Amino acid sequence: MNLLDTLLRCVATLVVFLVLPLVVGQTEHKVMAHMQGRLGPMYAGGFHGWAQLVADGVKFAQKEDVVPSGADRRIFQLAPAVALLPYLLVLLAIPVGPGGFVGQAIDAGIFFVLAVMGIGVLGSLMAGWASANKFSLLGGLRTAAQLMSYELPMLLAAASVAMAAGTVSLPGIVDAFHWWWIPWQTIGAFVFFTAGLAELQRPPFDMPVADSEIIFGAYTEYTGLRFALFLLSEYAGIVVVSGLTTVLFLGGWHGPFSDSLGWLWTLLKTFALAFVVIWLRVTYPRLREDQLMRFAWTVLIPLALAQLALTGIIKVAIS
Amino acid sequence: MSTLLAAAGSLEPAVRSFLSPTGQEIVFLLVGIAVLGAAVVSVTTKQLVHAALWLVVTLGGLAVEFLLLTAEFIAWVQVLIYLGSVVVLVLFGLMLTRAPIGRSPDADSGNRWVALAVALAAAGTLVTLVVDAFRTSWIDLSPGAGSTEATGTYLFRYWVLPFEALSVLLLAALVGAIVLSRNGKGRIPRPRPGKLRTPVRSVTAASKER
Amino acid sequence: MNLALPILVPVLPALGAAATLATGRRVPGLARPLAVLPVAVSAVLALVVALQLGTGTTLSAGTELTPTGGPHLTLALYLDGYSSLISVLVGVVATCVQVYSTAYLKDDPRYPSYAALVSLFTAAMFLVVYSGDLIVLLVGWEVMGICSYFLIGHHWETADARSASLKAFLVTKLGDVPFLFGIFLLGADAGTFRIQGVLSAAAQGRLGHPTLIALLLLAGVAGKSAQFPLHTWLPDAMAGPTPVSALIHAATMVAAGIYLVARLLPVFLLSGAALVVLSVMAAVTMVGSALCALAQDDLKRVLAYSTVGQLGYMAGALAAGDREAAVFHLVSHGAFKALLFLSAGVVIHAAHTNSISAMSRMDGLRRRVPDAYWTMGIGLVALVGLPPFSGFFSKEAVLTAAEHAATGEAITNGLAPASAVPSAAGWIVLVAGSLTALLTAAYGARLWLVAFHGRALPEPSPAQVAANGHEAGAPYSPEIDEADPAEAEPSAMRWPLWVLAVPTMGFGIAGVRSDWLPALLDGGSLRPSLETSVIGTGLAVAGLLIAYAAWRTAAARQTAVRLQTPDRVPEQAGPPAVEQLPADPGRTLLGPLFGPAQHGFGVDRLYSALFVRPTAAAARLVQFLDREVVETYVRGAGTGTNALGWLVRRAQNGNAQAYLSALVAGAVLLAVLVAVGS
Amino acid sequence: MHLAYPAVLAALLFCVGVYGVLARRNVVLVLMSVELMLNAVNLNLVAFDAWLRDALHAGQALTLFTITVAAAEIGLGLAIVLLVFRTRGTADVDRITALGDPAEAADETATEEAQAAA
Repeated sequence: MNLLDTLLRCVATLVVFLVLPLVVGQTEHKVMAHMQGRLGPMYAGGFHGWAQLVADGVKFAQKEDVVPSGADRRIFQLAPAVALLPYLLVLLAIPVGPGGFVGQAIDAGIFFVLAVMGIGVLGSLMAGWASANKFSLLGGLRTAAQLMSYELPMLLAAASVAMAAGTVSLPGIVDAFHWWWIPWQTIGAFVFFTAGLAELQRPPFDMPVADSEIIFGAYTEYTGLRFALFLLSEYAGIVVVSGLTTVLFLGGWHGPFSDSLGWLWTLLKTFALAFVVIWLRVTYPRLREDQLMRFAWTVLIPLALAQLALTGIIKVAIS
Repeated sequence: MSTLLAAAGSLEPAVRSFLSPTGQEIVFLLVGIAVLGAAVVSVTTKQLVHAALWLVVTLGGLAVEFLLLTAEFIAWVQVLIYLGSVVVLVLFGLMLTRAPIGRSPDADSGNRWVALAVALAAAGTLVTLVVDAFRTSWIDLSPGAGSTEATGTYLFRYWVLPFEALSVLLLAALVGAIVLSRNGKGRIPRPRPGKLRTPVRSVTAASKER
Repeated sequence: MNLALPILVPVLPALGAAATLATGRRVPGLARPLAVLPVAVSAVLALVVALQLGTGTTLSAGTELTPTGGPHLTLALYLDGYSSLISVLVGVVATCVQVYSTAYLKDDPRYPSYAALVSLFTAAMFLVVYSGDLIVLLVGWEVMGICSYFLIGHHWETADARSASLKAFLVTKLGDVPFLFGIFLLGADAGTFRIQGVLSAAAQGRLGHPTLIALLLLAGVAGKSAQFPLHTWLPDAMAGPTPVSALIHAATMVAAGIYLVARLLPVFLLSGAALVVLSVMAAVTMVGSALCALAQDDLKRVLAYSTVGQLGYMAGALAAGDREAAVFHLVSHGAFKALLFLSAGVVIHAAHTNSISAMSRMDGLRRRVPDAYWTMGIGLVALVGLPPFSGFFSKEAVLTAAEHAATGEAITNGLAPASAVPSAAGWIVLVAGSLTALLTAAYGARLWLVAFHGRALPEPSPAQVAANGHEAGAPYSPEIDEADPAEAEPSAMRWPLWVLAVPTMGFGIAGVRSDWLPALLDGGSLRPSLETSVIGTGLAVAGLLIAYAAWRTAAARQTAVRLQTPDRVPEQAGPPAVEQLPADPGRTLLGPLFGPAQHGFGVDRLYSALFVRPTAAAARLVQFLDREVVETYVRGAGTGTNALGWLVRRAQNGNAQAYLSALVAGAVLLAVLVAVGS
Repeated sequence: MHLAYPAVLAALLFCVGVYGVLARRNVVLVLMSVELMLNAVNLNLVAFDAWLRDALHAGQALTLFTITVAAAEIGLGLAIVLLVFRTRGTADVDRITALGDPAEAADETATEEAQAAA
């Protein structure tokens, strides 16, 4: 492992980071359209509008970058980057295939991932506060409250897996995976995935950006490329959460021919989960704010604790 | 994170002298200057939210310092707790106490010059004492001393009882915070879950009540 | 003999007093029976006890009260002829006074407490008389002092009464302090406080310091019995209600001193010096008080000074070594002085004034109060000492005793050899007594003539007379009208007069003609000797005539002046005061002495200069020291603390950051100090 | 690594925190400064743990505990701050002087207002 290798891995991760969210975004467009009985983008790029998001990006780039006069300029401009960067860092630590097919093998992988993801909330808060807009501020506050609440069940569910595997290293966890872990950790998977959804502020947990109440929350004042960065961070978040769920609960690269096709399995599982995320958006209505908090504290945390207890009991029983 | 350490330079204690610092020392020094500068800005800026954001920089820089001191687990805990929770809480508190955008002329109290004098005196004393006391002390850094495995080992082998006591403390703090935050003996009727006719109880409602 | 009866005598009035006090406020109707009955029953019991005891015997009984380190205290009775006689006198006078008071203080709202105090006063006097132990006697003695304080101050609304009661209390206490030491010394010398033991010790000559003891006791006696120089409280005590004056002057308070000396006479006889002192005291008292009485305008003050004088007679008899004569005079004086005071009360009540000069301007006063007029006349004759009234015999007994003492054959009735009494004491008493007889007759006649036989001036109404009738500048103790104004002489006020008039007229003859009185006492003779009878009676008659002549002269001159200036308004006082005033023989007789005599020869002023002012100055000095010196420290402590608190409070401004700054600065300072120091 | 680097950095950071605690008016900023001081302590603990290399790793364990306690502290502290802000309408340290002498406090408030007006 030398500096060149490290650099290469980072570049690869960057590429993945730029490509996968676009794919997920395009998928969302089409899937939502078909679920709602329409076609979705059809013209950009020719075949079923495959270049729609590229066109969107070009459009965003062309737009004027407006900063409200009452806003705190620097923080306003910095916020999208703060929101986006943590996902890039997280992506670095997610293993795709066996044998070091990973951006950076970090010893305390789960820890790193969750810690860095926690920083993302800062971006929303900064954006909400710096916009000098009361809807934005409310959105920022809602984001903070929601993310603080859902981080705990997420951590607990991840801890359950780490306990089962006996390591906090992400490749280590995937290595330790057996098929019967899926029923064993199913509650944890549900909790982790749901909490991750809430972290992303995806429907039905999109109270912070509820357009019918507070327009677009923290992102109301953003236009152009900065708004695109926020959108990008959301799709990157979908990728990250799906990938983490895959790695932690669905066995990652495990599957037939995992030695050669492991990376494919990982990607497939990730995309399946991303599809579920889109599907949920179309299916469920938005939760009310108090229902949201109540759900986190009275459903997810007890479930996560129960999963933790179950994991501990079975772990002791096995050994 | 051993690569980061490796990138920073050799771990071998080659020549020990101030005049020829190792790469690690240089990195530590640079990050330390950044940390210190961010801290100073954080305690002197007149923009309240900026102070909190500069605090983020300070704490993040400290996490890097922890990494450089081979305390890897602690570094991530630092990121998780401080950056992910404490600073968010602080920002939350600032926003709930209506921190304005722009400069607040009354961010500093009239005690400023006394505080400066006291802080400078303390700094002079402490730095003098520390430098004098540890003039010839060197740290032998070896990777792995702060790894997750080592941490788990000592934490659950030697420190179980304090760990459990700490959990009780956290529980008490949780209960205390909830009790303190309750809105004054139920003056405002609680919304009943699952019934749509009750008004939305949210941060919006809370801020309107005030 | 049954001991219950003598014990009941002092106890009954005390219980009556307690009952009156307890029920007085709630059941006012019960106050009068409760006041009169116990005292009356006590009087009867005292008489019964006296009769049972008989003559020539003594009774001494006692039970140890409490063991002390020194001489034991005993609750003891000592009965002999003296105590029998005086207890009967006390009982009779107290009963009369209580009966009289029911009418005199008919509408007084504080009557219950008044009656209770009179009862208590009586009980205390009975205790003094019956007590066989000096300490128990002292208890009664002091209770009398406090009762007199309350009774003289009965009308505490007036400044006179307040100051008079305070004065009486303080002056008698002034005497009581040496008296207390005297008793202690006596008890220490004799080894017991029992009177019997003391007397036997005196007889055996076991007393180490007789002169000192006698002089110390004399101070207390002078205080209680109003002898010079502690007599000044008695005239002022007239501020009390008239019945109280009667009680104090006749039977209780002043009699206590004489009784005590009579009881302990053997002790006094051991010391010739003490007897001489006593005789000088008595002589000064007699003559001075008689002169004062001649100049007084206030009816009650005249009587008060006469009391002082008669007490001087008794003290003189004691100085001459004859306690029989002293007690004889005490009893007869008690009867006629009570009579005089009670009748004076009637007169004052009828005239609405104390002033005899004002009375003289009233027309027909003697016709409005005939009983009082006559009984007062009887009392005055007895006071002057004309035969056959009781005063004559008792006074002659005193003079006879003095004569015997002067010639060296003192009548000591076996208590001591006749030589124990210095002849100088006898001479002093004899001369002073004779002079006093003359003066007494003069002021008695003056009182009688001026009060009842003045010529009415054209004053329009008695009320105006009451308002401004008394002579300007004269000592005056106004009496608040107590009795029922509808009736000049209520029967409850009239009958006691006649009851008392009987012994006034008859006691002397009874005492001399039969031998029961001497037999009851020491057994000596009480018959007057021929020489003293002639001298005394002659002087008295001379005094009467001189006073009458002076009165006629003054009256004639006044009529002439009035005729010359018919339209002059009396109040516009340009000419000499004589013209303004009714005919006053005292002014003529005394001449330049009149003014000083009117004010008691300035004894009060002397005291004021000698004692009151230095005391007040010392008090002011102490006050200054306390206010300005001591309090400066006290205030300084407070101010200093305040200033310190202000300083500290500056730091406690509630700003947590300021506190923290100080804290951290202190910590840094400590660290530097430790680092530098080590 | 020379021990003086982390030690001096920790000392300076601590003093910066001290300054912040003493000089800041807003309570939330004071809490932030407290966090700075705690972090300085943490840095010290970690550095000395690395220097001493004891088997118990007392320094690192204590650092973890400190971080936990700091989290509890900030939670409780902010709850108190919000309560104070709710009841008093201010989050300024030097206006929360109810424990001081009332007259003095009133004086100081008056002078401060005068200064602010000037």
